[in-house]
Amino acid sequence: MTTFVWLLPFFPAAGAAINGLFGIRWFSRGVTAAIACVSMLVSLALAIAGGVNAARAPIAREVFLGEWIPPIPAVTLKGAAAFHASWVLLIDPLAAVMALVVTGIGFLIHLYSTAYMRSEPRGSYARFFCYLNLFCAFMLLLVLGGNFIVMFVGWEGVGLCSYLLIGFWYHKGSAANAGRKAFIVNRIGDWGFLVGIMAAFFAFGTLDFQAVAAQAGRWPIERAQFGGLSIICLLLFVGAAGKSAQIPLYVWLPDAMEGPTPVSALIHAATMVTAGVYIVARNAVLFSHAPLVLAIIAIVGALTALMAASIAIVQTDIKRVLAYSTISQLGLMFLAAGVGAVSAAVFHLVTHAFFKALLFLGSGAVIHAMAGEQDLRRMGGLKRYLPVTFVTMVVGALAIAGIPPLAGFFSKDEILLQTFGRNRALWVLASITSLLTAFYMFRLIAFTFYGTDEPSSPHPPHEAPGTMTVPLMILAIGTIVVGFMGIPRTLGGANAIEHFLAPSIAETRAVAFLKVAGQPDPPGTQEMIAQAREELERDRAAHRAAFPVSEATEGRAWALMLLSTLLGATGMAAAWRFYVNHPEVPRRAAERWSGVHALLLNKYYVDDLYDATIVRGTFGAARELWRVDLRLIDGFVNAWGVTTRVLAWMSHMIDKVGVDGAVNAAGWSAGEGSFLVRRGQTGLVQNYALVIILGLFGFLTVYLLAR
Amino acid sequence: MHLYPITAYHYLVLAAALFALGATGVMLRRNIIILFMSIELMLNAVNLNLVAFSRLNGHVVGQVFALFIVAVAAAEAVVGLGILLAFYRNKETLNIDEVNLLRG
Amino acid sequence: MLEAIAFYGLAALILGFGVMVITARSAVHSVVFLVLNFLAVAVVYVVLGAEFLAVIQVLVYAGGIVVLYLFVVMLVNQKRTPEAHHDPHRKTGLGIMLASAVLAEVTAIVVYTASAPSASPIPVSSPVVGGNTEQVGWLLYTDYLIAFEVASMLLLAAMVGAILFARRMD
Amino acid sequence: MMAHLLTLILFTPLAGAGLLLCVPRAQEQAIRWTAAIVATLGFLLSLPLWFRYDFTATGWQFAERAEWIPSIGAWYYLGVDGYSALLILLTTLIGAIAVLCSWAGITERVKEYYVSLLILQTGLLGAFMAVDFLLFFLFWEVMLVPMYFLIGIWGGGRRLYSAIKFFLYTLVGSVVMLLGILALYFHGHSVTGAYTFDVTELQQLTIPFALQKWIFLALFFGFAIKVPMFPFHTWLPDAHTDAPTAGSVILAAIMLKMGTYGFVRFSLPILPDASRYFVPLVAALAIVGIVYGALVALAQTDWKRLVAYSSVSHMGMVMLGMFALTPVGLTGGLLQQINHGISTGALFLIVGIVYERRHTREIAEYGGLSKAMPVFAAVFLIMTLSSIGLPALNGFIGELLILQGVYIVHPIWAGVGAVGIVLGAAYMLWLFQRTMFGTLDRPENASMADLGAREIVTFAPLIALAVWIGIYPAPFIRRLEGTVTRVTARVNPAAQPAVAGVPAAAGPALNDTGAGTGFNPTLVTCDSAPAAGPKPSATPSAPPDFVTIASCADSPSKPAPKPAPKAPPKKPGGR
Amino acid sequence: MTSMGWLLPLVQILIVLNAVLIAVTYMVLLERKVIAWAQSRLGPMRVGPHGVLQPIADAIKLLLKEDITPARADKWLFTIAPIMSLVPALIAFAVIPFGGHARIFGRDVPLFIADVNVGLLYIVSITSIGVYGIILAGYASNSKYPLLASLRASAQLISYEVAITMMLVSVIVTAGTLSMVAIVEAQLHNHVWFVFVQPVALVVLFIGGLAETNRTPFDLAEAEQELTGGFHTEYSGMRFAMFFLAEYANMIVVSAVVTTLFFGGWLPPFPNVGWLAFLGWIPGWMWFLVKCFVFLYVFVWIRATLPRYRYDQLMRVGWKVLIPVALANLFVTAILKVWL
Repeated sequence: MTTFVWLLPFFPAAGAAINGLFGIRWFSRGVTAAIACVSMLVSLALAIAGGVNAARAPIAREVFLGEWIPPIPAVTLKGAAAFHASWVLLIDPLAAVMALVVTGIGFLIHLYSTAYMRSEPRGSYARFFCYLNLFCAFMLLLVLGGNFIVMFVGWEGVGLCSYLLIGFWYHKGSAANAGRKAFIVNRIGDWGFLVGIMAAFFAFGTLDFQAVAAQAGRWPIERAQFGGLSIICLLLFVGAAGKSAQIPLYVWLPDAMEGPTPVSALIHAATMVTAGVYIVARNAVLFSHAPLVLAIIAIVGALTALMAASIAIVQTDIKRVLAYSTISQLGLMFLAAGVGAVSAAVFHLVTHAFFKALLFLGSGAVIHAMAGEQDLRRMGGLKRYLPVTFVTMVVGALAIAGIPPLAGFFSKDEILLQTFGRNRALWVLASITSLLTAFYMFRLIAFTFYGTDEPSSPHPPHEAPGTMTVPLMILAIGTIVVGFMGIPRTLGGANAIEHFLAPSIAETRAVAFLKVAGQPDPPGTQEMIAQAREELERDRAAHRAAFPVSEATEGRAWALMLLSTLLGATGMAAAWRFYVNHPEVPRRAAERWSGVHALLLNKYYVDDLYDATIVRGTFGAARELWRVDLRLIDGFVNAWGVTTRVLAWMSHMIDKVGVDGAVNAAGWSAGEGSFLVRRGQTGLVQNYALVIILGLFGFLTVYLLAR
Repeated sequence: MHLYPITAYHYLVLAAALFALGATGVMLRRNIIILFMSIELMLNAVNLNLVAFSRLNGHVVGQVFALFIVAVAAAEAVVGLGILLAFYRNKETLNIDEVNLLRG
Repeated sequence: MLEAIAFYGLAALILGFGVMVITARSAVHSVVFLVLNFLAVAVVYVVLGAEFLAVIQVLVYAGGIVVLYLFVVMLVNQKRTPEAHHDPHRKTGLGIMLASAVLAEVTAIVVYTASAPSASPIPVSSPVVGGNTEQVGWLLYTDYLIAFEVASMLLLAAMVGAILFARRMD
Repeated sequence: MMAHLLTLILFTPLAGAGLLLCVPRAQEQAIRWTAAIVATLGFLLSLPLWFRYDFTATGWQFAERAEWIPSIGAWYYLGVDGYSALLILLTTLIGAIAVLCSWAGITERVKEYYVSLLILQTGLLGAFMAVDFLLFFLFWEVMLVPMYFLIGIWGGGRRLYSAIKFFLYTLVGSVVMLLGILALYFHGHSVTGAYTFDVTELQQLTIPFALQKWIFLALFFGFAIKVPMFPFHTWLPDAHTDAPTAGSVILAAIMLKMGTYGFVRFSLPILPDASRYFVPLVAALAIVGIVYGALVALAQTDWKRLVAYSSVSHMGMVMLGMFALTPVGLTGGLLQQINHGISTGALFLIVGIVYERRHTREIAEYGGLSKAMPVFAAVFLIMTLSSIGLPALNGFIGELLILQGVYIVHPIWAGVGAVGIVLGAAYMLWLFQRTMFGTLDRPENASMADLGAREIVTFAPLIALAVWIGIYPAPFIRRLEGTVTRVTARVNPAAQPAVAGVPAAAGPALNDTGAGTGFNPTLVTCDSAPAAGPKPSATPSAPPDFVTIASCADSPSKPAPKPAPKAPPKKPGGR
Repeated sequence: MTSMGWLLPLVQILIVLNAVLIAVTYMVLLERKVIAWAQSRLGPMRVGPHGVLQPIADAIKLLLKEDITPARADKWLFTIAPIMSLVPALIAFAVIPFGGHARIFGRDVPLFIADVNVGLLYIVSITSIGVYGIILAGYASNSKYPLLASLRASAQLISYEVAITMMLVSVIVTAGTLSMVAIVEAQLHNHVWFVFVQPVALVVLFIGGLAETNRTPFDLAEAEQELTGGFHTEYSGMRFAMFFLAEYANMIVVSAVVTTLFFGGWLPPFPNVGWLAFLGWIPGWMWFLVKCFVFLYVFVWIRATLPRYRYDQLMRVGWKVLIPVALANLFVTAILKVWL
């Protein structure tokens, strides 16, 4: 399978190319949709094969596709090195998991979109699927990239697709603005990322993930000082924060909801925004050597989670609620990564992809049913009309609220458990977050599906067609079962995902081999796999021996589990009470704490703050500088010009009066004097000739006489 | 120097005579065209001289000079006759004595 | 002997035609004599071993320049005889005298030079060496290349100038 | 034929201009076709520079040498290395495109226009080919005149002001430059006793540091104006804005490269000590230029002026990379010049297309164009992305190499320089949004025609190149290798470990005819990994043919290139 | 050189002169016959069988006619004009190689009068003298139509001479010599007639030749409808016959020159091809005459076929087509000559 790993991004890319080049003009909607979905389906099949393969053989394989930047000599910290980059893909358990998420959820969302976007004009329809396929291709490149540069291609590529898809309805000013905002905020993050890449090259002399991990593993862990590794990690985290919408770069994600709902589901919930988490996981070894940065990450993650959750409580736009929820959940993932539970972060990434995609698609079905209405306050009582949507969305909401045995419970509980082990304060923040999460999620459910008001749409709402509900149902089932791969040992599970991911994350397991695409595995692969598996087993046994399941840890785990379930239930109950039973309570609460309410409603005024400082500052500086350019620099140039012209005028006057006067005087005197000699001019040519001959005669005479 | 055998000097004398003839023509005639032709005669005399000297020195450079003179003569004739035509168009005369605008 | 006859015969022709050129009453007659004069000079060139120059003399002078004269003569359709007006300031007699004097002086110089003991008379009757075209061409395109190019520029300028002059200024 | 290839390339446009003079003025279509055929022919003639380029040669290739002014030691000496070969190819390509893009836009004095264009072409080509400094200067000055006419006659807006400004600005620079050249020349005479303008010989001179400084400043003045570097840039927006489309394209794509070319060809190798000495100054100006240009671009309301200021920013980036004086940065700087030629050239073409249809450059006049002109919008998008350095397009490769090269020298510079990328995205995307997105509310915009076949033909090669360089830049970088090696060896030998053989040994020797013709299964996980190929491994722990990261990282036995003696190890981000 | 060295050229001159004059007279017959056949007529049939004696009758008629000189004519010029026309036409034959060398009476006899090393230029220059005859004839007649005709004719001659000369230079460059004999030999050494090397030159030269000889379609100087017969309107008798002779002699010169320069002169076709060697059995001068005849026929053929040009068209063709083409051809030839 690894031989053909390059086909994974290739198929969506080919689908995008076909739809982009021909579909926009010529294909019908059916053909477009078929091309897009089939390409994703093939990719999904390949990803499943890859996942199975990765499970069987726990080693990383790098696949060489081709030369890119040829080696250029450079002096780095390591001494002489060569800057170069090849098109290399890396397939290991982590990549396999990510590829599965991307292709699986991607395929379902493609399927969903075929119906959701049906009302678009034909050209736009093809354009949409072109972008969507392109996104999947770039996302796969991101997760499969074998070095920083290839990954950066995917990184920027998904940013581009996100830009294009947010601004899909480009004639809407707000959509275009949101797209640009997303891209530029991401670019700010990319600045850090790019500089981080450079720093990594300077430090390690290579940009290959495996090689970087191997090298970083031998650096001392920078516990006390903020050294080179810390700087690299911090810069990389700036990039991750941009892409994954963490403080302070989260502002673009809520605005990104201007895009079509499937886009929000795929890009802004399930896949792209998790790229930041992926980066931290991918470079787990590197980050583990910079504990200070990890601490920063954890704090930022926890704060982001709490802040976003609190904002979500008061939002009235259904998609914005989900957007803030996404930010909050991403914060939880970073919290996990920050406390060192990388596999828990990835686990939550996977489960979150399922239930958040489910929730977004469900909200899409609601919006579809409401003919484009997104305001929660205008909804209500949809339970009757949209039974499938209702059931699936409730499943999603239960999952995110952390109710067992749904997926969200296991992953979130793992995070809370790990955080508790490290830092109680962060644990408190995370717990409050999960309480709030359950609350706002069921507030949303209540607003949408319950309530007495009849929905205020012109025609009665209707359930979405099968192509939309089937993905919903599949995702709901996924939401129920996907958590089972991470059942903790406390509950008698095996925590399969942690073991699966171990080779990618653990420091000592960085074993890879390289091959060229299209060629079979080199001889000896089997032995290598066997060896790797053996080592892994040994390691696992050692881990078990080192951390036995003791009574104390058992008890703590049980208690925490119980607590988090309780928190989720509390939140649900509160939401039920406030918004179903006593709808007037929130209004009164809002009046009572109007300051807080306004603060939350206006998203802590962060957007306004950015606008007032950074955006206005930049534009103001731009205008001022332009004035400087026009007035000062150009003015200097023009002043030179004027000076020269003045000098020229002065010379002109001198010339005219002085020099010209002298010349004229000379001319005048010559003219007057010529009266004396003009007599000689008879005007007869022959007389002149005569003089010539006379001269000749004289000359000859002299010549003769002189002999 | 004798009448026989013929040496290059004889040709020089011949050229001188031709030159003098041309000069005489320039002095004598008032028709501008004939004046021009007289000048051509003089140029020819020069050419004859050059060729004779070329002969005298046993080198071909003289002929090259003569070629240049031919070219110059062609240019002179063309421009001169052009001017002449333009002049004739204005003044209706070819008499050199009537061309005296430069009289002081 | 043959050469002497040729020389004196040609000299007579050249000078005779020359005299006719400057004395002919009609300009057309002048032109005809001029052509004949040139042809005779061309023959002299052949005798002097400059056959390329001779051909050029015929081609350019006789066949080109003089045709131009003839054209001009025929184009200026004269309503009155050109030599009617006579400017009192002109000094024809003096001119002729001076020309004759110059001739005499030059002849004297030549004769003296030829008679000087240092003079080495080269008999013209020496056999004509065939083919000086190549030598002339070689010199023209090597040592005198610049002069050659300048001459060609001169011709071009003359051509343009003549067209400008001869064009009717409307 | 090959022996005189450069002369042939050089004078084809001039001969074409001569030919055009023979075409009657009224036959405008014939004039256009003649110019197009000549320009295309020029491009085809220059193709051997690509295909017959000799990677192993160390000296000038395709060299021609003939006496010019022997009395002062000036030669008609032409020759190329990889760098100038690429620039020449770019010039001929852009030349052909410039002819094509003027097809409908130029309707008066068509003949003079194309004649100017072709003469300009010869001037540009000559400057890139000249090995003799005086010959370079000659062509440098030759370019000015046709460009002056192009702006002054066929331009728009305050065209006379702009043309004169352009002319005087550059002329002042070149006068000072001439002083520098002469100082070099006479110094060369005083040292070697021979008068020469030959660059190869000048590069071998040892010049006292004090003199180097002065000569460097003189040359810097001339070249920096042309680049243009902050604060000598103000001619650029005016000239660009008021020039006709083809003029802007040539100005941006090629003429600006003349300045950077001068630095690489003359300043750096001839004056290595002064170059090193002035690195902080140049880098500071370059960085200011990057940020300043980007910010001012953000404030523009005129489409073309915006692109012009973006040029200031991008050229600042190029200068920064070159003056990192590291192989990586220099490679990036050189490659980025090509990239800038492609993307900014295309952006000016794009402005030209809308200007041709609507006769205004005010951004506010447009909006929602992507509905009326979808193909145009797609092309614009691709070129915007290329300009802002999206990976897998050409701009990224150049910027990455530049910044990496700078980072090695000075991390802070790289960090500040990278801000230009963020701002670049800001102004370009904002421009794209303001023109292409939004509602199509003006009727005159709604009726604008999409790209025609001729216009697509003008863009196709640029897009192809952008993608090619983005995905497989190796052929380009390999061509630049010789130049980079030579220049760094002269100006900053410390930055170049293992001058010989690194590229050849470490990288798979790929055929430059394109990807897919067979990669060599040599795999590189970390620097200087052992070459592939079945090779029995001595260590029992590692199976044959496998490269474990650990062994690669340790690699005590590998023939590691020795670290350069004068490169002190630095902490990342240490300053 | 024996004591009889001067005799051989004299004999050659006599033979060539007489042959040319006879050829000219029969040329007239050929022309009348061919044109008649072209127009489905019989042509002269009375004098002799099929009119073969017609030329003799014409000659006698012209010789016996009264020679009138108009009263207001410039008598002297009127007399020398025909001479100045005929003489150049005849002396041009001096350098035309009718064949290589033949063995006659045991002696090696060249079949040409003189092998001048500037032969081609000689022909050009001599031809350029011929124009005087025409101009002077027109002027001397002191009559407006002949004057106009002569101006036309001379302008035409001068114009086309330029193109012709430049084309000749192309051939000279190709052959590397000015001698007519050497040019033929160069074609032998080059294995190919120059018509395959310089086809453009041939076309231009032939067109120019038509104009130089005042033949259709360039016979404007003799346009009967406009000029009542041309520059020789006032001429009659022997003097008229001389103009006639000159014109047809010029045609033969042009044919001979074209044959010599482009069709290998006296050489058989493909002289160096082994299996065509049997063509060498036919003597060289026969080949030369046959080729000449072909061109003379083409002259007549063209006259029978083409209408006359307008005067401005004529000039335009000369200056704007032929001269540029000739220049370009010369340019290309020179480049190829240097580079190949």
